[in-house]
Amino acid sequence: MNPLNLLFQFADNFAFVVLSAVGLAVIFGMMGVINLGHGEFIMIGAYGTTLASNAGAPLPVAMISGIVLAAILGFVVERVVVSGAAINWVSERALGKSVVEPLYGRLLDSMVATWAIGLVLTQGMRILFGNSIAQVATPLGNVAYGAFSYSTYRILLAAVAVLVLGAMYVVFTRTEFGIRARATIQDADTARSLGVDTDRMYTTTFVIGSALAGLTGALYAPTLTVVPGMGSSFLVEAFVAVVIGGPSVLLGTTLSGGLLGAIDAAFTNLFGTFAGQIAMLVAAVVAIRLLSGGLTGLVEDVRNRMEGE
Amino acid sequence: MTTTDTDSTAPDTSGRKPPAVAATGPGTDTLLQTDGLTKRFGGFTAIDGVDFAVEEGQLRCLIGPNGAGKSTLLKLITGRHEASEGAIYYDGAEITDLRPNERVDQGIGMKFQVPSVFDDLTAFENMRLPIQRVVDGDLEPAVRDALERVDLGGQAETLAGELSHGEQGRLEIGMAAALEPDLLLLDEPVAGLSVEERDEVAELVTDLNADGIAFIVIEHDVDFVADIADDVTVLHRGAVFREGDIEAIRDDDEVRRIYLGGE
Amino acid sequence: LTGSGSGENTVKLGIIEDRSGNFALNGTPKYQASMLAIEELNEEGGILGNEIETFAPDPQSDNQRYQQLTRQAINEENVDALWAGYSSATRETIRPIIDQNEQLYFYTTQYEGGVADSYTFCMGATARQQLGSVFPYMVENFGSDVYTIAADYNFGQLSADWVRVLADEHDANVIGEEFIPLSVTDFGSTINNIQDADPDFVMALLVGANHTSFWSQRSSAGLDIPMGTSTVMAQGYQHKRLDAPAMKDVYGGFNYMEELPTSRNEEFVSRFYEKFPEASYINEEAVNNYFSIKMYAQAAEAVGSTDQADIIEELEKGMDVAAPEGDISLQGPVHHMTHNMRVFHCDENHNITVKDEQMIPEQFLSETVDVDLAEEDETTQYVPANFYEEADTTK
Amino acid sequence: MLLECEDLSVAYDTTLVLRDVDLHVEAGELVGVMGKNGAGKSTLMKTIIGLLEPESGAVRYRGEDLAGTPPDRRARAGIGYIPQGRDVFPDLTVEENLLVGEGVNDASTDDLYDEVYDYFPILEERRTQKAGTMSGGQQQMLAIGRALVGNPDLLLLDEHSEGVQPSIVEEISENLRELNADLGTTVLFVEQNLGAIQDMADRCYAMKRGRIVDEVGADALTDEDAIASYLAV
Amino acid sequence: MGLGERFDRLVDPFEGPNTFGNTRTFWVGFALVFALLVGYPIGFGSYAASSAALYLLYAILALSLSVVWGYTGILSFGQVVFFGIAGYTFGIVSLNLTSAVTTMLALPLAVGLATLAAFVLGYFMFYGEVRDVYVTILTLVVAIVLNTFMAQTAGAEWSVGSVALGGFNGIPAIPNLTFGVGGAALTLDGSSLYWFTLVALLAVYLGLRALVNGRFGYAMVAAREDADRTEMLGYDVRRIKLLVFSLGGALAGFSGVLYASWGNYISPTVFGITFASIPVVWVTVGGRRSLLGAVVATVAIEWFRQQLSVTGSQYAMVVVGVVLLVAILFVPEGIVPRAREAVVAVRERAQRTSDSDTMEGTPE
Ligand SMILES: Nc1ncnc2c1ncn2[C@@H]1O[C@H](COP(=O)(O)OP(=O)(O)OP(=O)(O)O)[C@@H](O)[C@H]1O
Ligand SMILES: Nc1ncnc2c1ncn2[C@@H]1O[C@H](COP(=O)(O)OP(=O)(O)OP(=O)(O)O)[C@@H](O)[C@H]1O
Ligand SMILES: CC(C)C[C@H](N)C(=O)O
Ligand SMILES: [Mg+2]
Ligand SMILES: [Mg+2]
Repeated sequence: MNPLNLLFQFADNFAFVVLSAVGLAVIFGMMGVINLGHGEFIMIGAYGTTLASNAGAPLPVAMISGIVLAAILGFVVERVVVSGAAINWVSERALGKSVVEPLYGRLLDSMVATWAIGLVLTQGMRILFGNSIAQVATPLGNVAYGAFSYSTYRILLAAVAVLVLGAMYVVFTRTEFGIRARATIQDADTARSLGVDTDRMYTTTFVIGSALAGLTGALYAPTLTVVPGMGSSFLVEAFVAVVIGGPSVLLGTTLSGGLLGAIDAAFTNLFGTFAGQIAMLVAAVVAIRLLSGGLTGLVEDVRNRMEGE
Repeated sequence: MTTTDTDSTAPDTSGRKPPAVAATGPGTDTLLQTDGLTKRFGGFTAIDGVDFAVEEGQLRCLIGPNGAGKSTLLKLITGRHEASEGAIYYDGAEITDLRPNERVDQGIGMKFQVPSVFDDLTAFENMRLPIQRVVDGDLEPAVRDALERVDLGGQAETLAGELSHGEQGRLEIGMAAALEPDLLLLDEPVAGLSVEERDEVAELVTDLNADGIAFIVIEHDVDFVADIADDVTVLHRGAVFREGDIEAIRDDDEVRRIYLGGE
Repeated sequence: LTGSGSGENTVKLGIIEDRSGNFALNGTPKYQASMLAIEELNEEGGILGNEIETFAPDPQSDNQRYQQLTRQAINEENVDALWAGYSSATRETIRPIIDQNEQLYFYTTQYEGGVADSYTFCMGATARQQLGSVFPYMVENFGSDVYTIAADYNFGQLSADWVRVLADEHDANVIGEEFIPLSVTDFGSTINNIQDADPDFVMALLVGANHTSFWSQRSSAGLDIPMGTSTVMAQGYQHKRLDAPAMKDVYGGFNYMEELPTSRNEEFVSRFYEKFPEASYINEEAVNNYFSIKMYAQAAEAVGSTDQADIIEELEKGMDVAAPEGDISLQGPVHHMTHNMRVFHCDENHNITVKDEQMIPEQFLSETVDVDLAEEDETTQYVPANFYEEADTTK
Repeated sequence: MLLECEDLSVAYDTTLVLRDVDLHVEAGELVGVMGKNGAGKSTLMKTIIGLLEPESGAVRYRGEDLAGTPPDRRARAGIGYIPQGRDVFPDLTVEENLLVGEGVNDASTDDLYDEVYDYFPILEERRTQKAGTMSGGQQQMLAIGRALVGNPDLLLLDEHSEGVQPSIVEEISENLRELNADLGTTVLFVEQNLGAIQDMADRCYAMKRGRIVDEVGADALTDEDAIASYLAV
Repeated sequence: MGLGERFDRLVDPFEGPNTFGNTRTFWVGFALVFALLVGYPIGFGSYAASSAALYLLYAILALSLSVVWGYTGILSFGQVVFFGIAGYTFGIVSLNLTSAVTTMLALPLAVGLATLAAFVLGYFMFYGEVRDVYVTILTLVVAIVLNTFMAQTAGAEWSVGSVALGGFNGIPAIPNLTFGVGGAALTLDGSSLYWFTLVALLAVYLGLRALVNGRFGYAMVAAREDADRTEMLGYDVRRIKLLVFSLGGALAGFSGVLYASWGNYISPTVFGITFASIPVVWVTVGGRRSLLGAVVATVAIEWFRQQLSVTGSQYAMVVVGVVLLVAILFVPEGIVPRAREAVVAVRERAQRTSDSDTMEGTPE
């Protein structure tokens, strides 16, 4: 086993897990909504990017289009479905009362609703653009080292993953916006009576999460197959990472990206891809069982214990 | 491997010896005893080597400043928290490692600090839960009886979540009492109640105590404490600070300083 | 009793192909080509003078749905013959129902081979046929060290078995072999492993949308070893979807690609796009549907009825068909086709050229196992492991 | 007049809980509302902050009708609210909880962290502890501190002494009086604790079954029996 | 004792606040519908019966989730795990030993193994204090592991006895469920499988009604509402959850056996994420705290999806998605609870008018 290969694969896996999960992590961690349509949001980002690029936009611009598209979709989904605000706006005018309850705090209903959205998005894209679209080539070529060569672009993705995590960490734990957003999901009424515009918090957070999904799609559009069903290939990693990450989602996502990435890289190298996949899933099961507070809980325990000495 | 069991009358205490103060045989009447009980959260010690005892049928109040560790102590006794160190004995046997429900089976009941009835179930259904554990035959009359005892006969079909604060508190006490415990732990049973309701709870507690149920009651309402109890333990910074009867405690300058206030 | 089929004066064909879900990409051309064949037959007066009706639901790439639709096709719609399913898993899902009802069934996807079933006619080329055309070509042109990467499921594993069998027959060495679960989209380690092993060529037996990512990834990582395949381009038209040069120097062993430069095919292609101007590609499976529907019509005309048992008997005698790929023939006793197999090469601009061409019959059932469905009824699937040492993975 | 409720009626579903409530608070006043459980005190507070919409009647703040103004706008206009039952944000730290409170009163540029930490030193000591793991009384202090940091013009307190140790209840009363004197903060509070009412209120409303049944002036507040009758009957 | 009273006694164990339909009218309607369902194959033929048999056996799977999730609060994405394990076991056992007796044997064996699997997984989770969404994801991951694992078992080395696991392509030609031996054997197929499934569903439904309205059922509901609180009433919540989860495993397993024998086939798709989500959809749409809701929604949704797929329209999936969205948004408590509310409202209105009628009509 070549250590450089191992490092590259680790970085590659880490980026994939983290980027798959980060949008989901924001929406779940901040708002308690599990977006089962997360994969489809990623798909939208990838479609936006690919279509824009096919229309002649330079890749970076195309990527921004993908992100914006996903963000807009997020905005619509939040306003219409998750918060029901748009529907209620109409019904209040037509019937004089609101007819739908927001899905916030209704974890399972939100799962089914977003699952349905995913279904509609997948088939909707198929109807609009057919079973596949012309794909963008991976930019940036490769770097060679001895007998081995690596895609420069994929190495870059690992760096982007780290950057995104850093940025999100700052936004959600170090800024007033982030703290208000977290307060909103924990107790919306109290937050509102302390001057927090909870509606805007919800929408903004959801849009950020969606834009992140879009970013993931944009970034992977040149290296994965862009088809309507592509979202599902992100879902499992995303879920597992978010859940074993534990309550502090961004730190958790980083840690689980690291853990799962390392396990996948090691087992894949030693025993093959199948072993890598299974090892990753088994590690997830074990982590869930052993760490009631997820990986972040573990970190906190250790920190507490050290302080206790 | 051979073990020399020096105290053959003591039930199994998983190798740990009951403390000398815990008289356990028949003829003595210590119901609950903690021995060097300690609870740490990270670097913070919330309960610090507490030795604390309750006699059978005793009504003991636990007071002390906010954050003294009162609720934590109760949670250790019920098993909601795991002790960091020390042991808890109940009725002569060690219960330190038992699960909460096993402790309930041994006869310890609890009312939490925040009312926690089952909001989406009716008062009747709430009460049915403890009753069905102790009554074999027809449940209906037993449940109605138990509701009557806490003056909720008329609210049987009301969702518990729609009961007033005070009613929820009574229901919760009633549910704990329905399990026929020997020891009932109440965490701030009258917080937020009006004077009238406070008196109702006081009466309920004294009645149950008269039936032989021992109590540990946490309360900041010192008048209420004075109404129901003679024995008071003051907890401060996780340790027992004073123990004695209510009048003595009220007059204690140190207690006034750290807790009661008022000149 | 034999599958009753529809009433006296109608012919009804069941066409159950995916137009949504996972396999929509592959299933849609199959559906379209079937409709083209039926339209053409109807224009020529139908079968036995009757207009052909269809039962053509969308199974949505869902095997449970296939089971129900198959039952409906047989029991409710009384179809006279059935075309259904892209994946082998789908075929296996519905085969019990087919056999129970003694329903005439055409499976048209290229597949791992080995199905010996009295009611099933496998119209696609088998793995042995596909690999049998491209593998010897690769050995001859690039060298004898081969590295196999294959999808980690039935088709991939059996194809890898066949690669070993063929390597043995052609004095080549399999110096590395890697199986990749269908859910994997990341090929970083695989690419490194190939570079580490440094083979003369790679046999890439990857399947499905996720695995398609391999091609962009290998090209961006700069892995430029020639690749043989039996699974890409002719099914999922990757050379059309991916940006060049992702498919550079990929050699595929197929009976058909849309680019086949024969006049018969060019004419067929233009007819197809005339009917479906929006269509994406005509894949291998699509032409298999097309010619087998024509072949069914031929058999019905020959028998003079749509009685399924009679038609099966007729087909088991063998039959020649003029297919878009060329003139090919049905090997009656084994219910498989002798195909006109070619090696297609994709260059760096994603242009397709034909490098080699030969007729390859189904050999595994007919020669190795020695099946004769005209003589003896069977409903099984044979695997090479029981017949070839090289394919026996238990050792 | 800072706050005025006029003919306020409020219902949950269809049952009226507040009926024709009239109440007013002048700037700089300390006004109590008392009444037994279920009288509608919390409902009144929620209606003032805007968590409930009245069926009829109006809430006026600085003379402006608040109908249709959502709670967050009311808070930013200077109303600080401490809900009953110490609704702290359990998974935010103490410090983060306080930070959310800064959203109260846009007009004020100072944050009262110093004052809050001064009144409740435990909050400074436990700045990084998750609020949900604080003791009951500590959470109550946090809830009060959180409404204070933004320097509200009008403070709504719903049974803020619940679960707080007696000496601190006294201190809170003193602190609020001090605050009222120094910064002119107006306070409307709900209490059942006799001592707290006497310590804090300039005057007091008595509520019964959703109606204001009496207004007790400064002199009458010293009459324990009179007050107790509102709390007990 | 009057007839009515005797009837009330009979249905008493099945009634209580944890289910709807505690009135005589309900039971009469219920019996009527059941009778119609019994007659269904006679009216519509064996294809219709076999299609319906699938919906009914799915309904048992839905009930298994309803009791685990709706009543005990454990959202399991893993019901398909037990469904699949039992299906596979049934296939393997019955194919290895193909006489009628052994098919009979394969049923309890398969259900037993599924129950055991649920027990082991449940023990691992509940005694390891795994909670809430973690249970959901853990069960989902187990399903995905099985899916990935089973997909690669195509090789000859993956055989149990004479039966190859068949990898991604699955195990074909699984025999029908058969009771009895030799000539006296009753093979369940078409209509007979339908009737068997219908009766089984009835038994499961009534059994669960009795369960949830009994003492244990109250404890389940309490554990769902608040686990800590329930422990403080002396209940061992871990044990309650484990027992319910195992029961859920058994029912899902039973459904899996019926499924394998219905299609004579089982494959790893049953462990796939798509199939795993579907029971959650059934139960959510039907009303997760309603057993009847689970059954009705399952049959309705599956029937509807099938009809849509027959049309071959490319909008089918879009329609399914939109219908689900509408259901979640506008009928969040589920269609059956909502329908019941409507019935109650209508009846009350009728009552009110008839009350006034009687008052006017019979002046006393
Ligand atoms: N999970 C925890 N993590 C960290 N600290 C904790 C935790 N639980 C309790 N504490 C701390 O332990 C101390 C004791 O808390 P406890 O709830 O027992 O106090 P109390 O005596 O009941 O106070 P009160 O009268 O205010 O209810 C407090 O300082 C509290 O902040
Ligand atoms: N969410 C609700 N839904 C229905 N009824 C409610 C709700 N909240 C309160 N009520 C009812 O409204 C009435 C007034 O309640 P409110 O909470 O305002 O009383 P309160 O005076 O604050 O009592 P307490 O001293 O117990 O806090 C009570 O009868 C109560 O049962
Ligand atoms: C090559 C494959 C896409 C098709 C093959 N019949 C299968 O196993 O699914
Ligand atoms: Mg406490
Ligand atoms: Mg109140």
